[in-house]
Amino acid sequence: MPVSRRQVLAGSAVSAAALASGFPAPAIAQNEPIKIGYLPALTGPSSSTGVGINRGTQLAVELVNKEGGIKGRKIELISRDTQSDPTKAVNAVAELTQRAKASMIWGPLNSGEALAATPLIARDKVPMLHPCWVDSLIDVKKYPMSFRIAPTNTQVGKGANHYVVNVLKLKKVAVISDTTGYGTDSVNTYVPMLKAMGAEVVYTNHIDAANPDLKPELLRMQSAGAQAIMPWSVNAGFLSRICNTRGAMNWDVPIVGQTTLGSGQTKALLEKPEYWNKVYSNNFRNCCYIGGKLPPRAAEFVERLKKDKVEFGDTLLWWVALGWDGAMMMAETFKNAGTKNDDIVAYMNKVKGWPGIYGTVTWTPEQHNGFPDQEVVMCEVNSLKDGAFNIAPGYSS
Amino acid sequence: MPTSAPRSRTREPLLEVSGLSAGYGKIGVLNGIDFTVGAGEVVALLGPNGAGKSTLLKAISGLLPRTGRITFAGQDMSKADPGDTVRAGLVHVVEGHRVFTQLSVIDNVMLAGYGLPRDRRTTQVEEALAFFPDIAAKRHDRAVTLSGGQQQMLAVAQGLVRRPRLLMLDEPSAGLSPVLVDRVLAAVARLRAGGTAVLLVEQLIEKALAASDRVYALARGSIVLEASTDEEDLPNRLERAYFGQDAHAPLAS
Amino acid sequence: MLQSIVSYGLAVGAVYALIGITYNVMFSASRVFSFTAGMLGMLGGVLGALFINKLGMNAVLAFLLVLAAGAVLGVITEILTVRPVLKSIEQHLYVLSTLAFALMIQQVVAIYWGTEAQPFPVLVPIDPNSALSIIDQKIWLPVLACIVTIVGLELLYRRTLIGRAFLAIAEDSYAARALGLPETQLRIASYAIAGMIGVLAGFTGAQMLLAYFGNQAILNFYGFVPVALGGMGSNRGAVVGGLALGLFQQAANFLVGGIFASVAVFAVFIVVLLLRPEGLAGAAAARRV
Amino acid sequence: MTDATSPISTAKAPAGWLGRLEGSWSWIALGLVGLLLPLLDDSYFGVIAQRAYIYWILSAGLNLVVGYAGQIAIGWVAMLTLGAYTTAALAAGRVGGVEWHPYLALIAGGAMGAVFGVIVGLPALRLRTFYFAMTTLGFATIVTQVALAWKDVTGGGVGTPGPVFLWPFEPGWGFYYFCFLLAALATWITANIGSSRYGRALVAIRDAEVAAEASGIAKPKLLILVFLLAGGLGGIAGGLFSSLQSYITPDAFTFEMSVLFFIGILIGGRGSILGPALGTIILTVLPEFAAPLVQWSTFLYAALLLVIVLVIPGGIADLLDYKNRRPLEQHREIVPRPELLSRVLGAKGEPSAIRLANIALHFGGVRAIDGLDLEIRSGEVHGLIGPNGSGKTTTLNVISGYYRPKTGSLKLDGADLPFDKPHARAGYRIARTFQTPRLVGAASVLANVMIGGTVRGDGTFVESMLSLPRHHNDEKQLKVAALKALATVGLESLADVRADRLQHSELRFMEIARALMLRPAFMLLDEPAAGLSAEEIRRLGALIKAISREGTGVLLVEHHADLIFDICDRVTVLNLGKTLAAGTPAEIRSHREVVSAYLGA
Repeated sequence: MPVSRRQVLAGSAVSAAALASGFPAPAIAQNEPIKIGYLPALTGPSSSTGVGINRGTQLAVELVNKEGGIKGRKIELISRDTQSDPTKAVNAVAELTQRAKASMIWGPLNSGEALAATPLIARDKVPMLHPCWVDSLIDVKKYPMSFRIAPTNTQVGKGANHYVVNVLKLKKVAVISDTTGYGTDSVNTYVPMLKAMGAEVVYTNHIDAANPDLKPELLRMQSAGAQAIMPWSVNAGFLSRICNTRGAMNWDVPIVGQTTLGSGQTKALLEKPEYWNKVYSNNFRNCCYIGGKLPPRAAEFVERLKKDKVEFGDTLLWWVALGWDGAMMMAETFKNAGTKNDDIVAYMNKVKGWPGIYGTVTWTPEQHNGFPDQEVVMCEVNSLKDGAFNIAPGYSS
Repeated sequence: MPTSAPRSRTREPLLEVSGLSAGYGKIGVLNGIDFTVGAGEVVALLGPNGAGKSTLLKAISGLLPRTGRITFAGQDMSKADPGDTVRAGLVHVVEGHRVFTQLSVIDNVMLAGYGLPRDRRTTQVEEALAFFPDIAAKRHDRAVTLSGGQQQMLAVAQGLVRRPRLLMLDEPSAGLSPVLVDRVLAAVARLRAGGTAVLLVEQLIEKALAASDRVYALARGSIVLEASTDEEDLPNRLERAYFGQDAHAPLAS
Repeated sequence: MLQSIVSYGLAVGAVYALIGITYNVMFSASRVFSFTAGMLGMLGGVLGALFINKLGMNAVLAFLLVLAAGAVLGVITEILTVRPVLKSIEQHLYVLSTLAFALMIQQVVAIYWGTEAQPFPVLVPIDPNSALSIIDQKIWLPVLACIVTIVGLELLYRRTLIGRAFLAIAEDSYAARALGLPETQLRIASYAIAGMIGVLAGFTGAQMLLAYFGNQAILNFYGFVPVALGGMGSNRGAVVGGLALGLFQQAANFLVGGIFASVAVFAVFIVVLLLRPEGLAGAAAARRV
Repeated sequence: MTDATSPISTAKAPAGWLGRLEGSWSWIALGLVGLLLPLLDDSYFGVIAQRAYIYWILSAGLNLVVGYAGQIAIGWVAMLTLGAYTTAALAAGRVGGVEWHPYLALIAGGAMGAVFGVIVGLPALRLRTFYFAMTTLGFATIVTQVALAWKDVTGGGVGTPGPVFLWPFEPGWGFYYFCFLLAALATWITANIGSSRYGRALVAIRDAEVAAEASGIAKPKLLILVFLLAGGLGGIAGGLFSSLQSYITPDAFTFEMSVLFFIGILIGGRGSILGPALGTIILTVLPEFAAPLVQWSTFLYAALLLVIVLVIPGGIADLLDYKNRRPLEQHREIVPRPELLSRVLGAKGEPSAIRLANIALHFGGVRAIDGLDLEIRSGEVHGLIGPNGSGKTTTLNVISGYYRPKTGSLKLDGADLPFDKPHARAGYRIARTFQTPRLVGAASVLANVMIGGTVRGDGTFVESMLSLPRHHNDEKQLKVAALKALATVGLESLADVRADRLQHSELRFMEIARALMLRPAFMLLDEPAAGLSAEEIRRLGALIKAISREGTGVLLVEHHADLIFDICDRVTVLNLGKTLAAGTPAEIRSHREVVSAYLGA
């Protein structure tokens, strides 16, 4: 079999690289898949977000591979279900970074697991991209290879606070949460922010989410003179009970808070549909109907989803979009920077205004939080259509 | 002491037990018991404490697992559970007047007729209570309010509801005053008169013998004596049976 | 506010009391405390929501099916986890076997039903303007279920022969067996009844507690507190204890709020157990030697 | 202690009863794998192994609580939580603003676990199993809730970073060896306890609580020590866990994890160290290699638990126990050798006597004893007979301290014997046997007998834990004494056999051997002849008589009249809780009322 000069050259280049790295790599190395270690929580408590994100991620990887992969190399998503359990995440990190030699880690998708996984991934020097909101997960000194493709909790709270104080112009606010980490931390962070904006926080509490009767809580808020309730929780049962109790009390006060307020779970638990009126949850400008229409990128994405017959009516557009964005961001990074960790970080440090469907991402060497403040908005929760919501009243379009 | 030769019996055997062994877990108590009770016969089962008398009754009624052969009224009862034996008319009144103290007297007796058709149950319950006017008068009181003797009568009344063909009474006199003992044993006599066979385990030997036709003595898990109650020299033979074959001294002066 | 404490306290308390009765009915028949009590409560909600919301049955049919399922689970509990260990010398094996069975069922629910709380339908269609709707049905349903259960059990125990047979076995199973009572069948029947009471608690309480797999652990613990308070085997004690617990919990929720309510309940539980292990109304321990 | 001519010293000294479990080869193999694993340089294996070591450190302690003492502590994960938060919070300077050195913080975590181990364990001293299980479960919930609420210290739900240990146990293989060493230490300590008199006492509390008390084992004190140790190990495991996790949040400490520890122990087998260690390793490692089944893991653990409870209650340890599956000789004879008694009982003491005066006791409305006088003198066999329910066993239970009589006095040589403290009787050298033999079925005959001598040891719990000289001395002496006692009753050839394989009559003699371990001044025998053959009763009688002739006072409750009249020096006849007659056997045999009560003549 005749061998062309070009093939010989290519082959020798590979062996040189292999020698340099001290590893006798087989000649087919260039066709080996690029491995992404993927840490979704697909089962266990708080897995519905993971299921939504997973759909977008799987779709994007499929598409990239169908179109020929990255320079001929397929992307292989090595998925380890963390089951919403941090110990599973720690084991999985060791497996993905050391064993599978993943080029990048996507996830964990839940903060609880991300808190445990991030220092370990950083120790193993593997670049990491995740969508968790906990602020402390991004720290360019401690975790120089870790990037966030979503807003921080501070940004999320800032968005809600901004809406209450500056858009609705309400000054007396009740801030409550459930007893989970997310909830307690949110309250403790947002209350000072509200005060700094000139609002008066008339009531705060951490409430056991299993408590069947929230009327005492709401009565206390009412008597404290609250003009808006800001509940921070990812527990649909808890949030729906707040809406139900407010409705039963005939208390006409807006509820402004976290995205779960607008979830189908919360809706299903409402006693009356109208109890969802005047409830505003966090959302993201790029995935909201503004004047009845989605922004162009999201509209195009929805068309694609419909064409590919991807179900998303039972989940949320922004979850699927986020999953898609994460995978696409990594694909683009591999395309431009290859799979060496330093190259990847160097490339990502310079991403500027990357037009994701979910958000417009910008990173710098000093700032690995990539989501812009102004894209965190509030939406009307009772306006859900095709997985997306109307932007809340009062925003300028 | 060898048991006396089997006597010719005038009555057909109602209960026949052969090679019966039983115990509690590892503790073997009975080793190969053979004996019979004839229809309408009152048989006393005597023996020192720990000889296995209660164990024998439990093994017959199915309260304890056992090996060996038990035939009752022609039916094989070797594998029967207490429900089976009770339905066949072989009823065991356990020791210690264990009635249900939280239930009324009438409910206690009714329970003994569990599974009988309602009208039969009512009739037979009244029959049984008729044996003991004392407790029939207290039929709506809770059993906890009864005295020990009354509780024992209630337990016997429970045993009568099924119109048993053989009633096994385990120490009906235990803890009772002499007057009450006589009342209970009088019931045995009435049963005999009515044709019901009784297997009577008793500590009060004299009274037991007076009430019985025949006697078996049990020691260390074996039958050591069988005799008719009208035999002479019975006390001495019993004593030797109780204290082993090589009794040291004459018992009574 | 007081009205809120009382109404929700009674409603939650009724659910706890029913779970306590579930423990007791199984205990009376077998001297076994079964971890399946909370599981039954959880399944009452989950199965109800499954039948009505997912399979579109009407509420009455769904209710009957849930009761049947409870009875079947009770029977399975008896056959699979209780009977094999009853005769064992090792007294505590039932703790493990019932725990294992309850965990297995819970995990099946977690996988097929999901780990999120799901809504439970409104059961009784009531015109919101009618007098009946003054009190929410999620309040009065469990209370009604508790009343029906306690009255039903009382009638069963006091008016029927089979009920007296249950009492007899609870008091002295040996004597009951000697009388020829079918102990095994009666025990199975007790477990079936306990199964129905357990799912009844879950079914009627689910508009409040939702169809949620995590209710198992909550009901296991909070349903056992009334048993510890009221004395084991005592249904009246369980009702009093359950209602007291519900009211205490709601009052604590209201007055101190947050997690301290559950810490307080736990503290009371421990203190009562240490000071009066036989329950506030129970009898002293039996002879040991 | 032993002289060359002694027939005992020629008996092959059996391995400790734990010998059946402590397959040293298995431990060596496990240790080698652990030591050499870093050569693979696969940090995934490393993490899994560290997790297994950490879980085992907790489980090793929990094993003493669950596997040995038989306490159903389902919620022991709380100790892991406490240790983890204490270590992490102190190391991070969340308490008092001082950042503790990680190693000091780890020690503090262990101390915290130990303290709360005892606090959670306290209810076990009083409560029935299910109640205790519920309590530990409730405590686990509360700890998690406090961790959520106490944000300043625990970081609340957001959590707090775990400590990073410094040289020589820095993250990576350094930390790996740290976990390995501590796991080895935990194994060694708990194995030492397990094979000591304390371990045997725990198992006795589990399987034969009254016999343990009669042997002088104080349950509260012993359990507190064990809870202290198990809590401490749990706390240390927690501190290591927080470092392995790098960051801890309350959701890391799930009930599933608690169930995992618990099931690991039961899979392994109770009363074993190796079995639970293997069980813990399997349950830690298995989910990693059965990824598709991961979401079913809790289901599978639970199913496994059910199978173990129903089918193989002995766990892995029993499956590995080949030795005890060898058939025993079918027709065995018990030939006691009373001539050895003097060596077992030691020198005769001063004559002494137990006196009961006017003792009365009621159960509910029933008079169990009604004004009883009785005297048991050293060197005599005192028979106690009477019909069922006449109060014989009750009398025995009053003497051994289980019941407090309503009136009357109980004196030993003129001094009051305390009531309600059955375990204190061993100190007075009052030993007893039971109507139904109380034994630890899974332990060897030798171990069962050694339980009887628990109070004779000098070494403390800590000395046993660390296998110090006094512990070895105790063990050696106890073993020699137990072998002597077994030779005396004629069971030395069965010393190594699991006690539950013995015949009933052999168990009766084993109980006597156990009682002899106290070198009793008084011995209370409750129907020792029940279930024995005539020949065995004769040998038993000779043995009892010989015991009394060595100076021990014997109280013999018995139904076998021939035995009573054969060997008793004096006899008391009870009826309805009262003395019907008392005197020499000859007097009793001719006593009118006795004859009538017994024979109706």
